[in-house]
Amino acid sequence: MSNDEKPRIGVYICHCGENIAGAVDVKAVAEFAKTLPDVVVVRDYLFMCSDPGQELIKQDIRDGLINRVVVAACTPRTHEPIFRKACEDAGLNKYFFEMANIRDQCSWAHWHEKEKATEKAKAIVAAAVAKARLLEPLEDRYIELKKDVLVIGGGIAGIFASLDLANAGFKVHLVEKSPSIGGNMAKLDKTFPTNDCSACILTPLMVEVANHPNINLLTYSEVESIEGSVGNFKVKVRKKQTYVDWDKCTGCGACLDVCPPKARVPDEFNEGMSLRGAIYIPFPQAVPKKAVVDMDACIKCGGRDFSGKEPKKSKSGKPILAPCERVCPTGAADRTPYRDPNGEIVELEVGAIIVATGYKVMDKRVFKEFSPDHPNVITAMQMERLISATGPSEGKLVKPSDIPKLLEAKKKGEKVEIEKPHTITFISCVGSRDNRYHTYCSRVCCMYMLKQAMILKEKYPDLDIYIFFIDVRTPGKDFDEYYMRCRQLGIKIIKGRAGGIQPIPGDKLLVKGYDAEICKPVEVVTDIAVLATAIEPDASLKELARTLGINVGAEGFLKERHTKLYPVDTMTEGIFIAGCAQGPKDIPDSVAQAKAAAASAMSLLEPGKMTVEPLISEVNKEKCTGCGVCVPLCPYGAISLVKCEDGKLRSEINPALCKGCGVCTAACPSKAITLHGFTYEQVLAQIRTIARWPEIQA
Amino acid sequence: MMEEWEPNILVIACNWCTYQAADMAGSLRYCYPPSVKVVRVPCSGRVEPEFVIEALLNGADGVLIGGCHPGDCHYKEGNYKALRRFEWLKKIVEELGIEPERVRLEWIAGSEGLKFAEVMKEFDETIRRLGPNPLKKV
Amino acid sequence: MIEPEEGVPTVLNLSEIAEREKEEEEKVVEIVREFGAENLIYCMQCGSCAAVCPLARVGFEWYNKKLIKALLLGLKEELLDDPTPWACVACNRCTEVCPRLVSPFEVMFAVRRMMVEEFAIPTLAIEGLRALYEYGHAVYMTGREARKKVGLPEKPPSTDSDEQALKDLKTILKNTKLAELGLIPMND
Amino acid sequence: MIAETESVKGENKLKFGLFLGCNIPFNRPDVEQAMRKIFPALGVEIDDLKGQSCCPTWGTMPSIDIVAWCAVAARNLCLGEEKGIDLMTACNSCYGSLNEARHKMLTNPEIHKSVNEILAKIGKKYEGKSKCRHVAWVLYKDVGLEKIKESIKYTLDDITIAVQPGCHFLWPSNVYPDKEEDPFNPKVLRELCEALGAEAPYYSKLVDCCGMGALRSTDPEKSFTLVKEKLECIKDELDADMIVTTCSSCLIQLDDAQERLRKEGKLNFSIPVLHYVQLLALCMGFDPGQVAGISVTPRDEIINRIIKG
Ligand SMILES: Cc1cc2nc3c(=O)[nH]c(=O)nc-3n(C[C@H](O)[C@H](O)[C@H](O)COP(=O)(O)OP(=O)(O)OC[C@H]3O[C@@H](n4cnc5c(N)ncnc54)[C@H](O)[C@@H]3O)c2cc1C
Ligand SMILES: Cc1cc2nc3c(=O)[nH]c(=O)nc-3n(C[C@H](O)[C@H](O)[C@H](O)COP(=O)(O)OP(=O)(O)OC[C@H]3O[C@@H](n4cnc5c(N)ncnc54)[C@H](O)[C@@H]3O)c2cc1C
Ligand code: SF4
Ligand code: SF4
Ligand code: SF4
Ligand code: SF4
Ligand code: SF4
Ligand code: SF4
Ligand code: SF4
Ligand code: SF4
Repeated sequence: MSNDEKPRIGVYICHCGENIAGAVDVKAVAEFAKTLPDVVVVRDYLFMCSDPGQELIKQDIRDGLINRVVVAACTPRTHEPIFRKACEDAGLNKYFFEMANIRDQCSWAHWHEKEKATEKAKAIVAAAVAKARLLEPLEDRYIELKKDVLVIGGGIAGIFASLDLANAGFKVHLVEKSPSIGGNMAKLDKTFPTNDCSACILTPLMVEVANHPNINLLTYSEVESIEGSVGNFKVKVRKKQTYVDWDKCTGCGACLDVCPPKARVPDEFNEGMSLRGAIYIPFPQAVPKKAVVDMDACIKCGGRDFSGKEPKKSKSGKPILAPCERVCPTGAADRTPYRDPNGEIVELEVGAIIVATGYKVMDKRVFKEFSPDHPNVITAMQMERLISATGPSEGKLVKPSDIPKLLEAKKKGEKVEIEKPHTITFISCVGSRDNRYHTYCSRVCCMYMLKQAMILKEKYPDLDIYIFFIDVRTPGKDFDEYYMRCRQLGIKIIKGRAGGIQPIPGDKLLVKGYDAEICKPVEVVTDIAVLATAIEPDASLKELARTLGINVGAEGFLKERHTKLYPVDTMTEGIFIAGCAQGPKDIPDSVAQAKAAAASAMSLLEPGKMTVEPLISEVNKEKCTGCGVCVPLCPYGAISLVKCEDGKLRSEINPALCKGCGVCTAACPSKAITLHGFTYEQVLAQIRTIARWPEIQA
Repeated sequence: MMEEWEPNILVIACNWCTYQAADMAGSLRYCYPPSVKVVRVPCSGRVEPEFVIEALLNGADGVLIGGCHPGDCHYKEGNYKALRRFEWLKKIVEELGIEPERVRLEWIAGSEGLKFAEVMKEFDETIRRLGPNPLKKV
Repeated sequence: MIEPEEGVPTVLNLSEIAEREKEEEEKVVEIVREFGAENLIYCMQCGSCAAVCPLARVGFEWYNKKLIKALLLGLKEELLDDPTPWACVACNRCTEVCPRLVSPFEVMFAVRRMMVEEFAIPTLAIEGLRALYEYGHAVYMTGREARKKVGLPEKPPSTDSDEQALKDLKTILKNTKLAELGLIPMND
Repeated sequence: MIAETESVKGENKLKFGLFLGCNIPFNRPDVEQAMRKIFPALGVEIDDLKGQSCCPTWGTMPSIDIVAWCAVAARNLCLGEEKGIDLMTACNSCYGSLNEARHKMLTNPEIHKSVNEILAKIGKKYEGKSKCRHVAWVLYKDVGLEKIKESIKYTLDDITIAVQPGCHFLWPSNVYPDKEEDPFNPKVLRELCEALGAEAPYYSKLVDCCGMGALRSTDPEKSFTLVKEKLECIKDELDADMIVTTCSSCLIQLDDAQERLRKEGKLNFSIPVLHYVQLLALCMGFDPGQVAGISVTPRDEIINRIIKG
């Protein structure tokens, strides 16, 4: 079946059940198709992509009736590969196939204008046929794939993706921006729906990551740039300056408490409810357990600033040491050697990338109606820290306004009487389902409010607990059972979102709510109010997405290729996503996605090579004048001018680098470049057909 | 004749965004005028000015090029190229004696099905207001 | 439906209400949207507005959240005699807290405007309109003595003491919906 | 979003059109008199805005039709715009109605157009430049606390004030030309009172509604339950010497309702109520009879305390 053979086109029109046939008169389109030049076979069928549907095409090819195929059906974005495969199976070059999108872009969009939809479907088919007449056979290309994988983000999602890949024998580089892996889960007390202790299930996994021979753990690091594409990404990772010699640091913790008060800043791990020093280890179970210096907070005691100078005491001549270095038993905190504030750059070559950078919880400060500046109005994440045994009050339930008192007393070794809170009130959907902030539902807060309420109520049965919900969302395995248990415990669940919180005398808060079931405004006098603030993408996610060349959706989370069919893929081949970076979700879902992403990466890389569509550009040396216009235009640097045998410079495209964008093709003044699959003639044939449509139709 | 005139609008859509948006508009059943017909290209940067001119010369009443939002191009920067070419294209169109409103460049992301439908509705109205392509009468 | 003398029945037969809407060929929702409650369809009945509304607090029946739901269900005649919308103090607390940007205040006022079309308007409001037309002041007290007592001229520098300005104001009012409705005599 | 037009001010000097509304000139003319006294003394020129009318208040045109509401408001705003000045009011209702109307016109070109079609019939056009400022904001931002401190004769030592900014000073925050940083914990009026030497602490019902306006005309009983809650909170939490508001409606409600509640035996205390401009006028030494001469709940005692020091 050579190229010179006259085209004999088969047109196959799909009903897609009622999806197409409900708006488009399929028979009329078929009749019309028969009149088109070079069309020799026209058939319509209920479901073209079904086995019998594909068989129709295959049979016609095998019978030698046709040598070009046009399927008028849904979108090539999902179904082109299926039909190409069918052509190939029947022995036809699979690039002799063209698809006419008469469902997504016709019947569905013009459902109520049946006549016009039918006319438009004809136009679309005519354009596809016009292109099909000019199709050329192409050969697939193969590229070699690197087998290493980069995982960005060391939360539960990143951890699981790394472990699955590493266990399957793939080398993993896990890049985490903070000093320790663990992510948000490390901050949680217990976890729904089983209430097992977060640290107990997370810590062993963190240790496994640290010890795994196939995992190269790069914490306190960030991705700086990416080049290349699927199978061959070149990644630059910046290891930020820790200002502590990690080879020496044993994580003994001796340095943690010696920073002077001026260098103490709110502790991120405790969500600002306690202070940490400038030199710190994020949390006791950190992996790796190493100290870093937060240079924004450090006051450089004794002028010790890593400048390489060694100040000495004027009298004794002894070196002046900062408190941190003085107590450090290993010399890890030594401030004498110069340290580059830019850290160092590590270069990696990987075949695939998994992005699992998670989320952050929304700040409470913008919610003015809820008195956010009051210390006893806290976010749910702060509540996690408040009830956690590793939290600022060591798991003892106190009003957040009493924490400074408690910490002060602990430092002095004194006992203090602190009044127990009697009432705790939760408020749902703060910043979620809210057109002012995020319109989406954060998906986990209903459950974690129930969780925190349950934990508190079980531990302190005297507590009065109220939860204001718009509606309780518990769609998951064992979730609604969990909700019912809360009701049985006597936690008061109010259907209605609270409208405001006001401080009232006696260091209490008045929550103004509404009970939609009894149709009355209600008020609760409470000691602590907990705001279930939205889960939102980290501010830096957009930038990272841009670096990686993947998309973010309108809400700011990473966008999957297809919600249902490719939920962990992105539009960029070889880059996968998992966990809350893709959208709010709980731990079970984050883990499931992580494992799916790992499996997808494995199935991509395992064969070691992959086919790529030959839809790339090629220079016709005869036509090229060597003007050089195309060279700087290529975003992938695929074009260069080379000296030909006749001594003239002419353009050449490196097929391994070309991605087929067509920018060069469009720009070449001599029309010397052909973009296979979208040639000048092919696209123009389509355009002309559509432009002339009213005539053709008449 | 005049009252029967229906605009004929060509959309040259980038495969990674506007083409996807058109699919999404359909799958979410956002209706837009059937006068709109889409031709797929890999990138708005693939669009040669000639494509648009040819479309107009052959009678299309309006041509819209759809690309990814600046910064979101699947091929990094094809849409910037499209934008630059478009400025130039507008001038030629005017020289041809065609109202410049008949050609448009829009950034429509893959997730913006609704935007696709709305832009198409609006473009259709614009073209209806302008009437048939003046070159067609000749 | 169990029909009470007036107001909203104790049991709502939603099918009958829907049927009525169809017969009347205009949806209540569309009517109030026309009157300025553009965003009411975005309401998710969360109750934030009711949690802060003074009307709900003192026991009016059809405060913001409930009124919105009633409109979405298609209630109209049943609501015409209810005083709640006319008690709305326009404080806009509801607008400030509504997560769906509904602006319940606009709904309350749109319902007032709908009621006005049906002449379900409180006497006090009519009096206010009449005073506005006649003097340019809705709250027109015979406060002349008080003014003199505190050392001010008898009349403020308003339409009250400026015939041309009053005429202008009347011209404006005559060119508005107020004149179309014929709620107050305006033929001077 | 509101297309914020630059405030139009007179040449070098502060100048505003004094927008009176209805309550103030006919019900509480002492508030008007207070403004006429304090502003010139503080270096703020006031223009009478001859021919002004009702803002229009909520029960009138806003309840009939949006364009009609905006048209009446726009005529008033035009009076300032024609002179190149902003309006200034001591009544929250006027502040709310005028600014909401302006916001509607600026954000909805159709409304703006219809309004100007009506205005054309009297030879006017509203461009959207002039807006209505609140006296509290003018005093706070344009005059400034320092200037206020300098110009007073008497200070309010040992006096505790319960402030009542009023609803239309705060919400909906997006329509107002000046905005409290936190409209649920407003500071402006408190700071204005503190500038006079008084204490003006937070109390839990500080931002609650006084129940005036439509609520009171529709159902006085219900209206009084609301104001009673507020008054009792003020008594219990602050034991305030007086209540100070920047709204003429709140002034009337808090002042009148007390007397009614006392008569019905529902209230056994009495707290004098003043508009802030009245209090400032008193502190500046103006004649109490003129600037604070009208009230139902007795004020003499507190006025004497201020003047005697
Ligand atoms: C208050 C609260 C309680 C919850 N309780 C429960 C519960 O009981 N049960 C449950 O199932 N779920 C619960 N969740 C949800 C749970 O926290 C998440 O499902 C889970 O943590 C998501 O994990 P992740 O790995 O996707 O993201 P994360 O935990 O956010 O991890 C992301 C990691 O990526 C890192 N990172 C971010 N950006 C970069 C970058 N540019 N480069 C490198 N690294 C980066 C971060 O530092 C972090 O370590 C709760 C959530 C909240 C807010
Ligand atoms: C009314 C309805 C509407 C829905 N709409 C949507 C929607 O709009 N969007 C959405 O995302 N989801 C929707 N879903 C959910 C969706 O149907 C499921 O998520 C999805 O079908 C699950 O796929 P599955 O492969 O797990 O199970 P199934 O589809 O149930 O497939 C299981 C297969 O296993 C076979 N099988 C069972 N037992 C055995 C056995 N012992 N040996 C061999 N084979 C066996 C069965 O015959 C069957 O073919 C809807 C569900 C319902 C009920
Ligand atoms: S080929 Fe596409 S249109 Fe046809 S049945 Fe399959 S999904 Fe539907
Ligand atoms: S004292 Fe030294 S070894 Fe111990 S944690 Fe600090 S830096 Fe590391
Ligand atoms: S020099 Fe050391 S002890 Fe001093 S603030 Fe910095 S980290 Fe802390
Ligand atoms: S999960 Fe619950 S609380 Fe969270 S946004 Fe959704 S509905 Fe609101
Ligand atoms: S633009 Fe065309 S002619 Fe010029 S060098 Fe490139 S391929 Fe050759
Ligand atoms: S088609 Fe695009 S990627 Fe390929 S060589 Fe041309 S400009 Fe470069
Ligand atoms: S606050 Fe808004 S969304 Fe919630 S019930 Fe009221 S109007 Fe509806
Ligand atoms: S504006 Fe009206 S409906 Fe809204 S809170 Fe105030 S009184 Fe209630």
